[in-house]
Amino acid sequence: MKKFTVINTPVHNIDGVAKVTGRAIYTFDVKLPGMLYGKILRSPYPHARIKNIDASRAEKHAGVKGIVTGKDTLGIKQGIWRRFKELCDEEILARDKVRYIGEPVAAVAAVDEDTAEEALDLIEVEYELLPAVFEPLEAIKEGAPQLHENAERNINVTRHIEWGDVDQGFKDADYIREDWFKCSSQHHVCMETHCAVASYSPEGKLTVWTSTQSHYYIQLLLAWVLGLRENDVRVISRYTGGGFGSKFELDSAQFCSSLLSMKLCKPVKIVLSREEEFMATKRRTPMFYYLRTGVKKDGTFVAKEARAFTEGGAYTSMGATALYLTGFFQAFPYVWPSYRYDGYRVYTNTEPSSAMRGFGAPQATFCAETQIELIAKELGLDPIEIRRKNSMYPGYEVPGQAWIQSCGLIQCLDKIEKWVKSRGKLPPNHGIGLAAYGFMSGGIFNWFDTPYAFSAAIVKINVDGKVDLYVGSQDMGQGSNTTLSMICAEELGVRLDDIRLHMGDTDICPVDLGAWGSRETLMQGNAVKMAAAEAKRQLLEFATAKLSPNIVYDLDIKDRWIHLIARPERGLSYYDVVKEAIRGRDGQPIIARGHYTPHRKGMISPAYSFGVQAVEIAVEPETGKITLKNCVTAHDCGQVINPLGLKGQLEGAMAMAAGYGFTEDLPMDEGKILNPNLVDYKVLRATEMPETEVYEVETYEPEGPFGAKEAGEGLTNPTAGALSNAVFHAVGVSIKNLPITPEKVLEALKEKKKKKEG
Amino acid sequence: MAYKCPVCSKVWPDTLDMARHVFGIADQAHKNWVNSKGLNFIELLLIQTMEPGNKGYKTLAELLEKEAEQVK
Amino acid sequence: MEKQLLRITVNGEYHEVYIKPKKLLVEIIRDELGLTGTKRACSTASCGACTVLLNGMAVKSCSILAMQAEGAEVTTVEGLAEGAKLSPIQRSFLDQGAYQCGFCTPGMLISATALLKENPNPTRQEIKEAIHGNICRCTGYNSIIRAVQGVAEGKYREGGR
Amino acid sequence: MIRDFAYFRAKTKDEALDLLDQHKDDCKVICGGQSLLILMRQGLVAPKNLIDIKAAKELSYIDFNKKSGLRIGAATTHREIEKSSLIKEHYPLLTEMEQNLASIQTRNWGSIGGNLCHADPAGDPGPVLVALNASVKMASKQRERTKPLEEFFVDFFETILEPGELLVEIMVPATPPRTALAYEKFNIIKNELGIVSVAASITLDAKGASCKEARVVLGAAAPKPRRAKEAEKLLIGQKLDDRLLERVGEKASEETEPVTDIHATEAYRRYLVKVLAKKMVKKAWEKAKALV
Repeated sequence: MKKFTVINTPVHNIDGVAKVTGRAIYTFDVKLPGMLYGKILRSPYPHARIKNIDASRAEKHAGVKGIVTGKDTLGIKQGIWRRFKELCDEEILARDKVRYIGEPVAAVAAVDEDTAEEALDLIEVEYELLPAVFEPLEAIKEGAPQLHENAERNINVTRHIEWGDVDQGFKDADYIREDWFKCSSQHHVCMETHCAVASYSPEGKLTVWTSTQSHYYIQLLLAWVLGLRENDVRVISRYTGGGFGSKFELDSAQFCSSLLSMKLCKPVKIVLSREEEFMATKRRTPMFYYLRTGVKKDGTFVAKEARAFTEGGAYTSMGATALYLTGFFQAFPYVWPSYRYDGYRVYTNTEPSSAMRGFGAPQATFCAETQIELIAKELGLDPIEIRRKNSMYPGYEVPGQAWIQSCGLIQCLDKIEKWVKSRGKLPPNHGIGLAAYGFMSGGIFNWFDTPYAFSAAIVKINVDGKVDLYVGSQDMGQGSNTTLSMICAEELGVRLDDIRLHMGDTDICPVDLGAWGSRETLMQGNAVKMAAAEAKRQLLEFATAKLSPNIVYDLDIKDRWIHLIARPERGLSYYDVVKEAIRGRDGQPIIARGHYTPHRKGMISPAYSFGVQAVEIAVEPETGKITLKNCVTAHDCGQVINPLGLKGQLEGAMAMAAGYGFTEDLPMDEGKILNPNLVDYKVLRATEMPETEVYEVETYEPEGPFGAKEAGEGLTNPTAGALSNAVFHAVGVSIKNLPITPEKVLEALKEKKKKKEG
Repeated sequence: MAYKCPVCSKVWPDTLDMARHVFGIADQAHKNWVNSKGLNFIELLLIQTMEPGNKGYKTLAELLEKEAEQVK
Repeated sequence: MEKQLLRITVNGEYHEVYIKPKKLLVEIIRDELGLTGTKRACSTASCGACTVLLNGMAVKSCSILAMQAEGAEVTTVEGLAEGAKLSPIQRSFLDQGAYQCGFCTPGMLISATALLKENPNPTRQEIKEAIHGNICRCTGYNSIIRAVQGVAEGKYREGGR
Repeated sequence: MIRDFAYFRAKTKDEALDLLDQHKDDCKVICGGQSLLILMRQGLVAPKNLIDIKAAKELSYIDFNKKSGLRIGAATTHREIEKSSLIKEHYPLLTEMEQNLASIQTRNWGSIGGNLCHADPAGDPGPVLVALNASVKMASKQRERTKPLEEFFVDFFETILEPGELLVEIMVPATPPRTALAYEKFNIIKNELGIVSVAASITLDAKGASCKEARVVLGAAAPKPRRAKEAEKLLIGQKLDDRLLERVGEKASEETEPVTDIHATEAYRRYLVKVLAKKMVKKAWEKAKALV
């Protein structure tokens, strides 16, 4: 019998048919009887005190049903870092002060969206303008405007990571290089904008349909800020139109629709416009990076010192996590005998920066890989060789931080080296750049302070053999519903179509922290596997009794066949055993629970994915324009569960990361985003996509279900760095300031020319 | 040998680790304690990033060396 | 502003609705006719999530007044399958995993359908240009391109799923 | 949010002109509306009356004869122009331009007339049609007039159309012998509006040695599609060489008034005009040469 009967075989997602027939009902599509429509009034100023809000004219406007302002809230400052009170700093509906353009100050519910929008114009807000500050390096200066009382010099969070003797390391180094980098911001651009439908009933129960990555987080945060009991809040999220890190914090649509619904006892729907989405949700954290790196002549890494100043925006959000992770992944995926990182997150009067796919690692990887390429050049070393020489390896411990159990980085480098060689000599102004990366499989940290297990699952086997699988994880398109069903089917020994998955509803699903930080496959996957194993054990008890095998025989189930492992032909039908088992248990279906919380796995994550990406580009020297030609990735994500889903994840990550590298940006003027629409904000389109190729390097991750670990998020890490290295090899200039626009390339080329001549 | 944080009594193997904890938590209580000892919490943080050699943390660690109670 | 009569056939069903003339085609399809398969993801005619067939042409239903579709035949994603029998492009999308969050998928399917009707054997470049007006933030497009190629190669010619 | 308006559907040109006459003080004409509806949604345009000429089939046509050249009805869609075999044969640059204009969805519904009336200096048809020496016919209930397209544009999003007037036809003369054109826009994402664009038309003398007539038209480099007349002068009577191209490029970039925005600085736009002008003149010239 082959190793696996379900996993490692490509299947289309279990919710695929609903999606290709237009039957999938997203929050955006939810319509309830008597439903009202809400709109949110937002601050036009980056920093101002709210002196008075007069909504009397708006209230009288025909069709308006209700209005809420900060006065109608409990004034609770919330945040995801619940363990740290001072990092819970966002009220969502500001009472006294607004700190960025787009911050909500009032919300209206009306019979339709147009009426609500008209009413917004009738609300008069009296602001006292305050001096504002927009750049982190300005905001920490003496005398800069201060956003939050308790944050002197606007320093929000600091992080320090250190191991080895850095100062001695630099003494031992033959070559030391210093560089400053600027990593730009990026927007998630989920196709479904943030939206929610809240329905409060007189019994004091609040039901919220919303587009989210974590119904559990939203349930708790809503209960907290609304003064409700956790389980009087029900959050439903069946389909989510993209997340990418933007949808696991409490947002203005969820909060304002809930407030309005509680006030009016009617369902209220709020959908953010694309412009609101850009201006007033969250975004990738912009970073200023200083890197000082010491290496030996032969390229051996000896010391690295990194400092990051991140533009935090007005509130903490998940930016504190990004600050930590960027520092950790700055040292990835290499062995650094000594490393020191100081990260500062600084409040500024801009849209809060937070989590976005890669979670600080793309910024770190861009800087690190760009610098390594320059070092290799300086020392006349082969870019692949220097990476291979310093690569992490299985069993390596990142001192005091993490323990690497599986690591296929070397194999990835080998595969990419082969591909690069196969390209032969490139035409002029073409170049191949590469970047190595790694990423976590779910975070170990519990700043949210949940008393529950990080992941939990329930398996119930019905009399017809159909298996109900209850998970708390959220599928926002990454395909976790399918992955988890496959894990369940494999472990239980049934087929994928025997599984009926239940998710996206806090009333019926066990707790999972949600789909962020690449948690689901490993953490939720382990919980599912444990539940399935327990259900299987219960079934095998009956089977053993029935088969009464010689004591040396063990039983197993594969493809609905319960059999003796040593004599597969001797067995029973899964269906028959299920029927009898349930009859034998006085008619109770078989129910089993599973859970997972990482223990003794360091500070960051239980497991890490690794990979190397090579990007081939062409540069137009007279304009600086970049064209993507090829993108090849060698990737180690442990045991592959669904090859089809994996490929899609990797290709999608590459497209998003390439956008970060050379087309996407959020330019601002005095805190106002200048391109809050999809005309001026340039996401890659099909016409810009190069051919992509993915090499799977299979390793076995002892901590993961069937040896699986992260895939899909980590791949946003390498592309920007690979791009900048490709430009370097194509035309000999290195751009340290994202995004790599034609104008920047051209400027650099002119500089280079000047140097040559002068 | 270990050290007890004079503010929250959390125990740390050495004072540099404790300095990390103090800066990391960075709540009002810890800030106030540092400032009450004649150092400037924010200045220390900024020195740390403006000058090489781990200055900020070392300075705080030295203070903690003196102030923090040692525990077995 | 008094409402005006709009006569429109959607997925073969004839409708007469009274609407405000400022209503966009997508608003009528979603709100009046309750066909929520067609999505909206921008307000600048950039994303293509609202793409429908209007008299056989792919158009962005967020950038057309419903009144301009008077007497027209509209096909939305709900009109692609015959009962349980999915259309070739739908099946190919499944086989290639050419969707993830699924929010852009209805528009993508319509753009792909229009292309294949006009050009049954498109080149890779022609496919790229045909879906240029549709943003997908999840897949990176290549699986969608493979799905269209799959249909062009005739994989789905006869028999349903 | 789109403000309410009174909607009128014109089935014929005359109906349209009557309606325009009645509502000339506060109305807008919609055909494809691919640009107009975006402005209306942003509240930048809020007409009391909206006159829809999409159903006026007589305003949608393409015809060509060797002497008088090409006539395109204002309501003709971009896609119809792109797919027209007549145009592909006699004005291949128009076909090429349309293939690179926005998305298929937009080309399927948007009209050439609407595009010109929107008068976005970054639009593609403007520069190309000016290079083709096109003119436009405008009609009102009272009169009809014809103007060179060059003079049709006044400023950013502004044309010479008067209240009550409708753009009804675009006329492109037959291309003179030994004449060829080229057009290119610079953008990051294919088919999006150009950061700048340049169209060039070169007519060679009988021997095909030197330039007899030239048109160099700049897009997105000024408040309206602009002819680089000084650059054109440099070409007349000259033979093609790199020094000439260099000077033409220089001149053209001097004749621009570009703006700095999030997509490019003024300096970069000037520079790009130079690059593209050189490239397009050379391309057109070589194509013309091949005709001799």
